[in-house]
Amino acid sequence: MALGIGCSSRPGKAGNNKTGSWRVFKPIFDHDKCTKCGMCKTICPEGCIEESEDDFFIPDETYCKGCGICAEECPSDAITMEQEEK
Amino acid sequence: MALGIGCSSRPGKAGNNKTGSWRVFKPIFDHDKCTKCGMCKTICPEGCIEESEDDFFIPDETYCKGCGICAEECPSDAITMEQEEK
Amino acid sequence: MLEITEGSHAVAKAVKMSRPQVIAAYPITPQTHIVETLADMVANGELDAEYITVESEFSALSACIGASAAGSRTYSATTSQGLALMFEVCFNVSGMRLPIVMTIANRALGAPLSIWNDQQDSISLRDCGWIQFYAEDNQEATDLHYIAYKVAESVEVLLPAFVCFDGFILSHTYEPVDMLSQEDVDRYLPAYKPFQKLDSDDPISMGMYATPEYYLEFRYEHDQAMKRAKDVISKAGKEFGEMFGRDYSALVEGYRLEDADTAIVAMGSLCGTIKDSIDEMRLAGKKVGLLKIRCFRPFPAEEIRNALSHVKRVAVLDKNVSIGAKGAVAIEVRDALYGKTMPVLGYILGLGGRDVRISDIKNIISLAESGKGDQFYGLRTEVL
Amino acid sequence: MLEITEGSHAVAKAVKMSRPQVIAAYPITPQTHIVETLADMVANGELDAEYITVESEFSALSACIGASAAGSRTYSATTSQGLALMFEVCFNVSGMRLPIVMTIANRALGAPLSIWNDQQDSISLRDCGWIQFYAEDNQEATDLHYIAYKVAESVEVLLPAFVCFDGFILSHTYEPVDMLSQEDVDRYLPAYKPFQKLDSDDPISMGMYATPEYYLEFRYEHDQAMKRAKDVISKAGKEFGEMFGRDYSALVEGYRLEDADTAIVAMGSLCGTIKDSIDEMRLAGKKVGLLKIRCFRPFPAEEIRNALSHVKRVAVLDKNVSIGAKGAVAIEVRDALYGKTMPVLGYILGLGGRDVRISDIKNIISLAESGKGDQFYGLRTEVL
Amino acid sequence: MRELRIHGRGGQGSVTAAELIAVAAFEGGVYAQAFPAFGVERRGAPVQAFVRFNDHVIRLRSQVYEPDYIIVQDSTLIKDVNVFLGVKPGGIVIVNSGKKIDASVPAGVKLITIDATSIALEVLGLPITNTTLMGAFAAASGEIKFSALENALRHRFPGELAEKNIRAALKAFEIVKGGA
Amino acid sequence: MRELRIHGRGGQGSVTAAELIAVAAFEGGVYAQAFPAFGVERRGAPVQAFVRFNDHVIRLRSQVYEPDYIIVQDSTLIKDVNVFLGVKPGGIVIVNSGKKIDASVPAGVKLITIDATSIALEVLGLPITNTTLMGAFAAASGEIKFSALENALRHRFPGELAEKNIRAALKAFEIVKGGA
Amino acid sequence: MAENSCELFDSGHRACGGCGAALVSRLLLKATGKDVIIVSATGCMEVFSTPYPETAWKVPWIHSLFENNSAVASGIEAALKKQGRKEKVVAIGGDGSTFDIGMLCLSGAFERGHDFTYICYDNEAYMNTGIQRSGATPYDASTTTSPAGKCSKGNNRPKKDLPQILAAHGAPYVATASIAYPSDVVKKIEKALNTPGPCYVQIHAPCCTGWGFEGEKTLAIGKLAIETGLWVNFEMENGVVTRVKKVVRKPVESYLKEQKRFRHLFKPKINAEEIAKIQAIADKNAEKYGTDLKLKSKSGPVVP
Amino acid sequence: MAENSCELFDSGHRACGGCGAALVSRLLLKATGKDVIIVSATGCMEVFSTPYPETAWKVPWIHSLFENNSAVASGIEAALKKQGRKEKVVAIGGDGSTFDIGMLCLSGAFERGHDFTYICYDNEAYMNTGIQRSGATPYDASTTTSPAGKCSKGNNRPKKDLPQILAAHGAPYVATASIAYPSDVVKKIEKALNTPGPCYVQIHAPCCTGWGFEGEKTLAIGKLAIETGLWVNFEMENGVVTRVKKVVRKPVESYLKEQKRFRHLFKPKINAEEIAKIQAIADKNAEKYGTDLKLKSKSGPVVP
Ligand SMILES: Cc1ncc(C[n+]2csc(CCOP(=O)(O)OP(=O)(O)O)c2C)c(N)n1
Ligand SMILES: Cc1ncc(C[n+]2csc(CCOP(=O)(O)OP(=O)(O)O)c2C)c(N)n1
Ligand code: SF4
Ligand code: SF4
Ligand code: SF4
Ligand code: SF4
Ligand code: SF4
Ligand code: SF4
Ligand SMILES: [Mg+2]
Ligand SMILES: [Mg+2]
Repeated sequence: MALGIGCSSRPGKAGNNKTGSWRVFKPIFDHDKCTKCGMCKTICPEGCIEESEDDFFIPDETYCKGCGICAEECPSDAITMEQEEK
Repeated sequence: MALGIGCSSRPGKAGNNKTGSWRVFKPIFDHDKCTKCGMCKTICPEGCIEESEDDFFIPDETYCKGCGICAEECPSDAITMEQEEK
Repeated sequence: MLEITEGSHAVAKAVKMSRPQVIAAYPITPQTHIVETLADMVANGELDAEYITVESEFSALSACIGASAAGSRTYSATTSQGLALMFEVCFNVSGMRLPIVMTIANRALGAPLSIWNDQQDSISLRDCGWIQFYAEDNQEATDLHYIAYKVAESVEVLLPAFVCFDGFILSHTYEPVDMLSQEDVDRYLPAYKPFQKLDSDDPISMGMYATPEYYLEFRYEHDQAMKRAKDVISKAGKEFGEMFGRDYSALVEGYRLEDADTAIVAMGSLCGTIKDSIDEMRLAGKKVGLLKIRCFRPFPAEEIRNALSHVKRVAVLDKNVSIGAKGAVAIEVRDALYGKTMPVLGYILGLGGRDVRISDIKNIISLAESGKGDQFYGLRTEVL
Repeated sequence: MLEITEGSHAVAKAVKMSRPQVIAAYPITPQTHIVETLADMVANGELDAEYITVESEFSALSACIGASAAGSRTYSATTSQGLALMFEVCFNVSGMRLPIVMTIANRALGAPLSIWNDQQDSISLRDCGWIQFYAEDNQEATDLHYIAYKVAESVEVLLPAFVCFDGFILSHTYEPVDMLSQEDVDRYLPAYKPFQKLDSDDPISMGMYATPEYYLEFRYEHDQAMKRAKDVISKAGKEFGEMFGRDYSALVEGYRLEDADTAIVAMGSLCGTIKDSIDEMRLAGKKVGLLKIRCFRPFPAEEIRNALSHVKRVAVLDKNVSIGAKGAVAIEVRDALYGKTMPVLGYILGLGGRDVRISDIKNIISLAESGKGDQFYGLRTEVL
Repeated sequence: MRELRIHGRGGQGSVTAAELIAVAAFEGGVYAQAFPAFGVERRGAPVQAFVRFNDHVIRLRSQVYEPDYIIVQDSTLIKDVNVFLGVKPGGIVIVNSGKKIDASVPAGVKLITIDATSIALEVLGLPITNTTLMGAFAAASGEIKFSALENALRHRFPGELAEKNIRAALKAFEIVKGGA
Repeated sequence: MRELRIHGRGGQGSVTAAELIAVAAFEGGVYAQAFPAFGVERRGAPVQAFVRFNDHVIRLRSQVYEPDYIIVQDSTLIKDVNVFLGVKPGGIVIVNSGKKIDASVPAGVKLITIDATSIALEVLGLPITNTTLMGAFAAASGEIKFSALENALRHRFPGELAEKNIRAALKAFEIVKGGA
Repeated sequence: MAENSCELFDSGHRACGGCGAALVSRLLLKATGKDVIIVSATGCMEVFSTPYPETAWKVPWIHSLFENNSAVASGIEAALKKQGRKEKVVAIGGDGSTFDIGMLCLSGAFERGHDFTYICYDNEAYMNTGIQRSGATPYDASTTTSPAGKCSKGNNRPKKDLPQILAAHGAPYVATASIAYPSDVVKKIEKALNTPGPCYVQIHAPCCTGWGFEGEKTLAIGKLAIETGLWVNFEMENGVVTRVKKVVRKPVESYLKEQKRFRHLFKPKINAEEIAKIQAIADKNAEKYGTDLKLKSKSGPVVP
Repeated sequence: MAENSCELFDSGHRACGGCGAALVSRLLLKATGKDVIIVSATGCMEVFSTPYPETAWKVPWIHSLFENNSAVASGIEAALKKQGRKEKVVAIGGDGSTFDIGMLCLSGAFERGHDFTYICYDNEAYMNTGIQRSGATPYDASTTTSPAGKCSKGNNRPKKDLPQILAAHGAPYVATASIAYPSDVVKKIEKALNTPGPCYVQIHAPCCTGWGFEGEKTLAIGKLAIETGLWVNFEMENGVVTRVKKVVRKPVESYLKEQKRFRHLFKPKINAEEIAKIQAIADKNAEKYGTDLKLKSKSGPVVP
């Protein structure tokens, strides 16, 4: 691998850093309560909440740091944080 | 003479530079017209107009650059600029 | 008193005991712990100084100029980008002959940005007319601050001084340090008496400009002051030794050098690792020694020449590089040894925090023995 | 076409013909005439470039970073305090591998402030990873700009370059200069094709930071690029010679050096005066020659060693001083000559505009012959 | 010279643990050196810290590559970081975990697991395990005396906070001592 | 090599005079070099400028210490500046003055006085004497042809301004030629 | 690996969990879309998003130094103009880089009138280096260089009024926003991008690590700042305030007590005098910007 | 030699004859008296007054660089405070050092609230280096870096509003003055010195050399600037304009046509369009500050 001249790089490698390993708590999404408002996706600092095929929102565990913002901000209280057993 | 540490100096040497030699025109003060208002002294950029014993104002030829401000600003038109013959 | 403490805290304490009256500094990793500790001391009334939280390093050192010119003992600390930003001001301080002391927690210079240790920052300011000390460990880092003030403020010198210690490697390391008491410090370093100052009772103009009639002479005087500093450092270091048992009279220090075939030359914390390596190599029968440069400015050319005259080869380790040339220490050591014939080889290593291990030192000695040098050492060729 | 013109104007014309797309500069004596001329060209539609009147040199070079990274050929000019203020940015530009060309109208560095010539400014940035050219006269100053762009932008190099010429002494002097035509320049220096650039169609991140895993390798690559620049400079200089009759393939140039006993080493406009002095001394039977260093970074150590191997003594003239050490050129020349035995003596002279005359050069040769050197030359002892 | 490596996450106090262990060792007359793996890591990211113990002055400044002791503050790290890397034969690894560890320790290395989180929660009311693990380390390694640890904690933390931490450490100390 | 030194005041165009003389000399096939005494002088302060003339390339970069020619733009300078300093034996000094100069020129040096101010006032309507004195210099020294001076002035100044300056220079040229 | 094409700011970055600044990055790129060039100053955002070679930015991005993002942006803007390119130019920096060390380049770029948008993510201290005071640090906040202590109540200067300062530079559009209101952030950035000339958007970005609260509260804290009047969301066009977020104000305590940086105002005992001073700051803000929502009842501003 | 003890600024300095900045030096020291420390930035004033060893300053004076007088002053102020000394601290710089390159240190010092007075002598360009554009250069003025030419009408940016910018920094006293009214200059400096905190006085100092007029007209030109409304003399206390010099306004031509820097607006032919723009600037000033003297007659402002 050659170095990127001047310490430059193309996008695409940030994902190598799997920040999911930082997580202590894990957001659990309750699709029964979810109104699909999309707030969680908007405000997740990791940008790791995706819309699934059925319009529900799910966190990408590879990157979710378990910060709990989504749970705190979900207007429908559809998300709860649980201590994770890895 | 030792150098002033760090290129410092006590006051008193600016006068070594006799800026009167720069002068081409020379201010001539007409004491008959002068009202002794002091404006000329206030505004001379050289600070070279002195009050004489009889309260009149006279330029110090050693430093007067002949800029003509005093003549221009004298409220009594008591100063005229004359080309100097050195 | 011997106490175990973080390097930065030890330095901050030494600074506090030096009784600076004005501190102006700007945070930058890995200098932060020093200035945070000082801020805390001020906030808690343990240190009676004006602490200016400036908006940049440029202002930090500029504020120090003002404070020092107004007659106060003055302190700052920085590193890397911060020191680089001070470059113009640094030349100014020294040319104005203001005895400011500044700690440098050595760190690499960008681009690329790196917060990790090497000595590019202070080395690249080697022309700027400041005294430069490099500490091997936190004991030295601490003690050198007292010495720095004493030398800087001496009327024969009147020059500012860097006390450099390796960022993180020393600044963030807990280890035992023998701290002086305030009384000891006061005995060694009396209250500051400025040589001249801004004072309306005796006005002077400072920092005037010099026409071609005077400029060369001012630079000469500056250089002479730096040369006089050599003796003053020796005396101050000796006095320190006499008072407190640790002698810093030498600008360079040998370790197992007397009978060495191969001498390593290095500065800063690397010297510790090298000493351990030397002990190991000595056990294996290799006659290796170290010449540590503690004071890089004034440059102890003669001392280096004397100390190395007998060795068969010299390996100079540089935690810096003058791009397109070599490591700065190697260049100057070769200059100092000009006329000698033993090979003097340079190795650029440890840049941007690349760790240097005992095995690395041994490898370098092997390289030197086989005549290979003047190169970067420790490259991960797989990423090139 | 040979025309008589001011050095600054000649340089400005050369810059114009190099077709920079963005110019950002901040006025400082004695660089002003260059940037004023360029501003005038833009104001009159003779030069189709964006001219940014920045608020400081820090921003000048920072704006150049932006412009160069966005894919434009970019130019700046400065000197002294201005260059000093750019110090941090200079390391940044080179580490980011942006091929910016900057003219340095060499001037002394304060304190004390001086607007007059020496070479402290660019010399004190010798570590910063820029190519450094020094011009002897305005012909060279002009030509070197084309070469600088060509070398800087070459994919083997991708490094910024200083073109240094002595402030006032060259910048403010009228003399005949052979100016190329725009067609000639276009043939020699084609339109700029950036190696990489900020572009939303092909996004990259530039100026990332390097952890200890990568930093050393980036610095190594930077240094290697500088070393590769040697060949590229030679080639570009040769090509220039082939096209226009003035060959710049050599990084160092001898004058009556072949049979010299005493060699003078110098850079910049001093070389002219030295050549006249040599002619006079030769007439008087003294075998004196000159080695002029045109390119100081990359440092042509081998070339210097080869050129000087036969002389009996070397006198290095430095218009700079690394306070507490020596002149920078002397140090590096001695490093280059390490292992040789002839005396290499340094003379620091001409600082802050102190005039250097033929008689001074002759005096220095006498000093060198009597083995006296490593000193300031030309002090007015009466003011010390 | 003996060397210790502590694995944890940003915010878990691994650096503090290293420092306090060094302080305690120093009180016991040992020359100690503690330092973090210098980095830009933020809260939650894996971090490391190191301690060296020696009978005389420590001059070595390289990082620790072959530790005699390893403390793992958080068993979830094991999945992502090779926490056992380089451990010396005969070394001791202390892992905070309430369960059996399935990762395999190198041969000849002693593995101690202790549920520091539970202890901390119980005694401190917070899942902050660094001081608890210090107690375990004191017991397992013998490098530091518990009384020295107590002093170090009292010196660092104010009043009741220090006492709580001491209690947590002591609990771990006794468990490990008992188990050993 | 011949050398010229011009004395004047900031604002009187001494540097321009030096440049234009060099330009004219260059047109005549001479290698010329012109440069100011670099300084921080402001309007009114005494200033100097220099020109060198040579048959081949000029490499020398020092200031001029022993001029062959001296031009003094303003006789009032004589009192304050040693304008004759270093003048070569056989040299020529041109002083702008309507009167006899009482300062004593070194032996063997030719002194030419010319009332350039009056000429300038008459022809240009301004007391700006630099171009007038160039004419005098051309006549006295023979270093530059008048036609070359004309070209230089036309190149530097726009239209009528150039012509006026040429007329002033010519007047001085003729006076000096006549007087010589 | 999450190859999410609409998301221009990649996961895997190294911000603390719950980082407000990380959310700014995401919202910024949502507002700009791909036709933008970002210039980032040194600081948390740069550090958490671009360790070589793992950049989180999928748009052209450049970092040069801590102090010069506005100047770099100036150069980019000039180059784009010369090349006839149409990308928008955005400079982004933390409050330290913006309020303090970057002021030279910032003031210069605004004076020259370059067409670019400057975003300050304001976490009210130098976070990347360990929570030191900046010109944006609020009154009385304890930081590592303005620590509360025996002789100190924390930072002793009011927050620098940079929006006003830049408006006085003649900036056509100046706005403040908060990550607590994400769509407002996006809207204001879009407006700045579409206003010719130098525009400024200052975004309140609470920092759990530096302010001392749990990461999940990041937006909640941001809301409290606005609800107490200690942060005002407003827009200024050509120097005139044109839009303000109105609130029913809460007492400042409700904001202060949630954060460790203000703990010394409550422990060991409540420092009513200092809290009153902070309340006065909020009151002045409310008055200056007219943030108080008049309730239907005629009870006036709901400040207890 | 003129040993004039009341005169604290010595004759023999090297300013051009008729220099407005030289008059500022004299008026400054008249206002300060001897118990002051002056910090001077690089620029004409520093250069004409302090070639070694001939200083014109009879009070303590220091110069360090072009960009840092505010920071040096900060350090002096801190040292004096620590030493219990009472001298006033004055930083002085030209418009280039103040508006442009000194902005970092200036903004920082004002943000920190040091007790000092900053004086800007505003000659509206970098004069010391040969008349280059600064942020204070007025619209359309031709300078060597904003030359009028085929594609240029001179400087294309309006004058930076530094008084307003520093007022937005919370400066308790901000004033503008002109050497055309010397006693007003002295009064305002005195007021600044006696107001605790960072104060700012910006003094219009016409430069015959740089603007292109005869030295004797220096004060006259200064008056015209005020009479045309292109310069407004005012005071601001805590951000509020408290005093304005009112005038019966003249058209801007009367000011412009006296100066070479505006010659291109009149020659080869009158550029009415540009002059109208400049008139609009004056009109805006007049409106903003309310400078227009209402004459007894009901004819309204006397703008033709
Ligand atoms: C010249 C210089 N000085 C200091 C630093 C160290 N430094 C890097 S980031 C930073 C603080 C950044 O603060 P801010 O801009 O508020 O961003 P944040 O980290 O809070 O996101 C500092 C002081 C530097 N990189 N360069
Ligand atoms: C860092 C730096 N850049 C540039 C200069 C060159 N310089 C010296 S004075 C000056 C202009 C000063 O302008 P101003 O502050 O307006 O003062 P004036 O000369 O107009 O009185 C400049 C550009 C310098 N000394 N230092
Ligand atoms: S915020 Fe809550 S309700 Fe809205 S989409 Fe997310 S989980 Fe569903
Ligand atoms: S816990 Fe935090 S990181 Fe994880 S999905 Fe929710 S907001 Fe995103
Ligand atoms: S200004 Fe005129 S009237 Fe007033 S004192 Fe001077 S000369 Fe006399
Ligand atoms: S002419 Fe000028 S310098 Fe002379 S006295 Fe009058 S105002 Fe002063
Ligand atoms: S310290 Fe604050 S701003 Fe920095 S990454 Fe962590 S939460 Fe974000
Ligand atoms: S150029 Fe202008 S400001 Fe400078 S000394 Fe001359 S008149 Fe004064
Ligand atoms: Mg911040
Ligand atoms: Mg100015």
